[in-house]
Amino acid sequence: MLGLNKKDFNLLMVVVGLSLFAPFILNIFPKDSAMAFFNGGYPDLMQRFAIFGIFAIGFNILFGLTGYLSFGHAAFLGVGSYAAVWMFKLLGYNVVPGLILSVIVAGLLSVVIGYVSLRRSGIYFSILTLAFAQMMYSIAYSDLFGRWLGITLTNGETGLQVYSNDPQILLGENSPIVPHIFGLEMNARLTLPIGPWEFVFPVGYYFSALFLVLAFYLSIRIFRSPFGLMLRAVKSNNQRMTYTGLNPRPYTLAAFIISGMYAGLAGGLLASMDPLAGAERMYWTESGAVVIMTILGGVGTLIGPVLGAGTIKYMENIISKMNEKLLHEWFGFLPDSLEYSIVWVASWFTGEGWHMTQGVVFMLVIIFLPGGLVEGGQRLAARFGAKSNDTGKTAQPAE
Amino acid sequence: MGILEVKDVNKRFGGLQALGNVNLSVQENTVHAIIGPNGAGKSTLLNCLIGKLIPDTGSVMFDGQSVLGRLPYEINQMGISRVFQTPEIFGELNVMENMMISCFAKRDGAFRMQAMADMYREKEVVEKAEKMLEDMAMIDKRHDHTASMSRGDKRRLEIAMCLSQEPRLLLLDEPTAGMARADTNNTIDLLKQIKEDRDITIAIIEHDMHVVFSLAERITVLAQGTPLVEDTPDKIKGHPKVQEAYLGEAA
Amino acid sequence: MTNKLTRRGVLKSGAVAGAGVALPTIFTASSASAQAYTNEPTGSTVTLGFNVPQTGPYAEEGLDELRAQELAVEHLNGEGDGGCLNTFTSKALKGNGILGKKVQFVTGDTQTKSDAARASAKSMIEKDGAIMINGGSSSGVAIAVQGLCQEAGVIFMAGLTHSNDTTGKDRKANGFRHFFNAYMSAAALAPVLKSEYGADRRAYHLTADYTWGWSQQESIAAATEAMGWETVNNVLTPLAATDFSSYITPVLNSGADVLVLNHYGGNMVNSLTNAIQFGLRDKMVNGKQFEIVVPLYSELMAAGAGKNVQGVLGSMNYNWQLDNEGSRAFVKSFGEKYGRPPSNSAQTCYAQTLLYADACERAGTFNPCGVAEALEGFEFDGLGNGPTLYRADDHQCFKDVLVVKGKENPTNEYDTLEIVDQTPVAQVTYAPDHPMFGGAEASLGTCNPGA
Amino acid sequence: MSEFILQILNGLDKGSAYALIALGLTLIFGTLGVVNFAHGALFMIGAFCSVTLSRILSASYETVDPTQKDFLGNPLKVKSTYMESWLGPDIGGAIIDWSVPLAILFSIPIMIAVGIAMERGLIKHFYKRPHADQILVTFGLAIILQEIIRGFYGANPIQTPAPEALSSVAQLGGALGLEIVYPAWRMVYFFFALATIGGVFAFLQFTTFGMVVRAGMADRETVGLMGINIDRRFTIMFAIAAVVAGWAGVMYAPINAPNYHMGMDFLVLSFVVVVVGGMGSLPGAVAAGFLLGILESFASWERFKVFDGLDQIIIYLVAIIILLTRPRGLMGKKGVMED
Repeated sequence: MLGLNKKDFNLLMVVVGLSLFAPFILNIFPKDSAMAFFNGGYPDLMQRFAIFGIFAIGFNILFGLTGYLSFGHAAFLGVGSYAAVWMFKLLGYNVVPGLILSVIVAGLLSVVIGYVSLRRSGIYFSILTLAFAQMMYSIAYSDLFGRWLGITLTNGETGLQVYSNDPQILLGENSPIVPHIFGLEMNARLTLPIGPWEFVFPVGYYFSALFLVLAFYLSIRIFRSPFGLMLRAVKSNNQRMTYTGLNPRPYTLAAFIISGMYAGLAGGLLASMDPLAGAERMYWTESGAVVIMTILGGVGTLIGPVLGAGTIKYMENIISKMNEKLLHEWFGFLPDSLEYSIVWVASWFTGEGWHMTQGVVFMLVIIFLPGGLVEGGQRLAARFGAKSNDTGKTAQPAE
Repeated sequence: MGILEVKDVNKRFGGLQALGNVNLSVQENTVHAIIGPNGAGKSTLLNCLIGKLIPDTGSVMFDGQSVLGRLPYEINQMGISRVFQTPEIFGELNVMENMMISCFAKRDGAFRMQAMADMYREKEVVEKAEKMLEDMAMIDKRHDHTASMSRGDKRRLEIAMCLSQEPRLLLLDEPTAGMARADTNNTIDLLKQIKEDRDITIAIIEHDMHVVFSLAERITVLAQGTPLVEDTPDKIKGHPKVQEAYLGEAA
Repeated sequence: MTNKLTRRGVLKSGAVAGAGVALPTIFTASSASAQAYTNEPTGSTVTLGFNVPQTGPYAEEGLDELRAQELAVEHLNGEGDGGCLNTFTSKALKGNGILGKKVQFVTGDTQTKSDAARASAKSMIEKDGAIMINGGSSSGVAIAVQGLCQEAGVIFMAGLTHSNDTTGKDRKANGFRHFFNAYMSAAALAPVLKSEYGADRRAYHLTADYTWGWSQQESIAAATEAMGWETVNNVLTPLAATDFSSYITPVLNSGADVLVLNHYGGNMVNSLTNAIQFGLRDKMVNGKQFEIVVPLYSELMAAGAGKNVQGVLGSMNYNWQLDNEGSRAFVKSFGEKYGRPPSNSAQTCYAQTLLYADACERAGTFNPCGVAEALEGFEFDGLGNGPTLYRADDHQCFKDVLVVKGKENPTNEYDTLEIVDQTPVAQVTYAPDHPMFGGAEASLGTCNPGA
Repeated sequence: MSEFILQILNGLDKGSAYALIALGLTLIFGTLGVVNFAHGALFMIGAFCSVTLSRILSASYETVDPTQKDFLGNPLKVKSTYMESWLGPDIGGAIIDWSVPLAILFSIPIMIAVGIAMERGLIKHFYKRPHADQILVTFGLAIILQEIIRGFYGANPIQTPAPEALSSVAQLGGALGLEIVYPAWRMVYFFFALATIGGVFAFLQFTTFGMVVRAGMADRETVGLMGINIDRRFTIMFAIAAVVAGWAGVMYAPINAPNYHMGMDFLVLSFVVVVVGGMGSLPGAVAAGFLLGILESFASWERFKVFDGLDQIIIYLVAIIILLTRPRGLMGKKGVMED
């Protein structure tokens, strides 16, 4: 089906299913219950799951298949966002031109950066990509290009946004004034209350999820293609590859460009959900974050990056919101001394300490589960005697 | 005029003359062995043939075309395949995938973007790879991961990959190094079989005289970066210079 | 232009209007349309969203803001000593929550990044039902979050944001700022600089290379040049810079006798430290004592710079040593709860929370448009800054500006700054269409209730 | 002219920090083959050794002074240090004043302990893992270390002044007839860095231990075959690298007030330095450190700022150019880190 074998098709269906039912899965706790804090099913976070899933899938095509560790992929995400916002400013809020341009611009940038960086391998490649991305960040943060040209290009640290006096030449009398796809607004949503539950179905999320499914499908096809085979050959043995008459560089460059375009698409989608592009999304730690997502989920696996992106974004958004007051409420039933010691310990890892949790989880995964969550799933499946296959390990929810 | 013509090749590393005025001619459809003591420059010569090293002076012609200045993959595409001393295969992939990489390389050249095709639906490539595995008696190992295979099997796979590219010249760098006797004999038989089945020129660098004398039709003896003598195996065996420079030492 | 704006104002966002799909009746078409405005509180509680940097370089500032906001919530709910509820000139607040609803709050981490700040604000609005967003510690973040709140239809009370743009070219109908701005700092400092250092000075500017830095430099250069100073040079320094030595050395031989550091946070701590290291404060140039000016001070940064701030002039929105009834009540309340005096960003966030609550009470609704209307043109006293006006034209607050100086002999760790002068509000007031504030083009747009 | 010299001095000063960090990074990489992203954190811990010692030395007790009032109007609690009340204001005061130089000694056991704990507890298990895994696990560790420091010391920078006697500016260039003033402590930092770098090189060059380590850096297997327990020596080298990074931080504290994220600020830069110098080359790391420091200084100087913002991107620009023209950096060896 769709040019996939049965196993891959099943995996694709799992992703489709997860995407479709995410509003239910992520709102598993009733709205007013104490556990509702852990619900991740609000529009912004669900959109981020999908968008960063796309970003990580693209990154995995480069890192997972060829083994080239880029530390500068956030640059492509950033220029994608800038490109999309510029389209909003010049043409209007329909997201289609923005998304197209964001992919094109990120693609062009990745041709340049990839062409130069791929002349080196190993850590030299990583540092080259890092250097390029940091340059792009500095240029965006102080709007250096804009300054050299005498215009506003990135609007510095405030971020590029749409002003009411922008040209927006395609903006008709009745066009929405928020990003939309042919009139369907990205921030529109349906709310479905069932008993104590409340499920939200945001347009923006389903729009992003559509791209996630497409991106995932494309990545399966690439993994199973002769091209994907060649990329794995690059990672496995570059020497044998050249002595087999193959030129690794166009293969890695193509992978680099594809993953750059994925990142550009993710950036364009981010801007479509929220029409503001900030320079911080190009900072090197953001590039590090996509590496972390990919590894956490399982590098080189199909579903891993999606799981990793979901886990990191969930942690970032939920754990950082656990403040001490909340902790005291939760542990208030305990005797005071116990309550205070638990809260003291927990506060290292929650609220402003969420970076600590991220660091710890990340280290634990690298040390004990080098294959990431996918490997964890496989081990669990093996322990409980289930057949260890690709679908088995995706049966668990995204978080 | 041989298929491979090496003329006046010199290569220095700092103060060391690794190759001095090497001349070599390998005739089409023969097995040509290059032997010599350690440090004689055998590997350096080989590396000059496949583009890994560029000689300081001299020329290397393959089938009338110069290989100098070409990148390794271009030289491979001209029809020269190399088998390494330690088997170089794609360690993280399985046997069939290894085979398919070289079959794709033969069919599509150095680069072809096929990101949407399913590799297992490329019938001709799959069939060719399977055929080659059958020929090499490895078909039942097709799903094995190469990392867990024996050295002999790895060597066999590497040779299979090279052959699937239908090279005109196969370069073997000590193909039996580090192998047990049984594996060595198997490899000799395999190479003999290959020579019988197809029109192919084989150049072999080898330490093991047993292997050399079982296979070679011509032998070049290299010492201190220069060819001492080139002749048939029988003549080489009795050659006094060779006795002195190499075989005597071994005895 | 005006045309376009009105049309935009009429258009409402948030509904599924464009979808055109026949929806099953089980769906309540949109969460927004069931309500009169975004996150209309239906139960017995109302939720405020406190969005402050909890990680990153401004984390301490953010934590102090959080302390103040928690204190404000206590006071609103009638707990504690009531703080400024007793001194506030508006008596609408009764200590029984807001409009009878108990006040709750949620927190988010801006990380001092526009993206992260918008994400955390969205999470509080979309998930926790926050009815307003309060706080923050940089202008980039404030402008980004202000834009978001405008789109989402909630009130935004900016925290520490000093750039002119926040209520200048980026002003929004749903956003209000209690903090002062770069123009006001400059206007307040200029007369003091003139009386302390004379009218014949040559100033060298080091400016952080981002929106706030530019805005601060532009303002202070204009104000000092107007009183006769000469601007010798203005050098932009990268935000990421940690060592400023190579920016300081050219100052030594530039002929300048004043160094203006348009830096904030870690930049300011390091550039000031480096300037002192190079002996600038001990130098005599043109027969005058060399001086350093830091236009924007904060207690935490002053503490970070240690004794390097001694004798260095700057301005502040508020200082706990300010002696008026509201200030005393606030410092007492804050000091007793946390054992330390409040910072000026803490006071800002505290005052904003109370002001928001008071505006709701006076408007009789949480509807952001009603609240905005109640805040516009509101004059009050008793929250610590003295008499204050929330100007309707640009939602900027106007009050006296404090000029402060690093104290020569601090008696304890909180005693780093002393108030030199209190520049009256008249001197720092400007026209709403001032060119530094977006000129005539700048517009608040229309209030967006989100439904 | 004098300005030119000043910028060179600035460059050498920045370069000192880069070189010291890069030196340790290269030592670890060269000996253990590990890419240590937590190295910046070691620098940060060093700086906080200064902070901690100065806090310990100025530990104080409170007495209530009824004549003064605190901010709430209560009697002021006056703090006096134990050091001054035990040893008298002269000696006690001097000890507090000299806490940063004293922290050089104080930091040794701490940095050795941290170094050994890191190597034995974590990095040991990553020798055989891919470089990507090493980068990531040490990156995770760096985050944790910085969060711990933030937990204890807060996010605000903490001023840690140099001794009074070294806080002033030094008059240089009198002999050249130029007026050059430069902060005394920055000169101290530069010479301290030179001495430390010299010490490390001398140690590797002239001691048996150092010779074995150098042999091990060149070819680990051979040395292992000689029956020398190279692993234990490498652990010690890790500790030494930690001390070098720690010292770089200890002495840096008075230059710029330490904060918890200073390690990350230096991390990317020091990696660029190491790569520009050539992975695995100690002289390369030192040379690249000073070179990039000087280039950065001049790029920040208006006269050399050919275009706006050059100072922001110079380091990366130079790194890209060098890596493309000299594939293995300035002094890199073939085959190192290329797979």
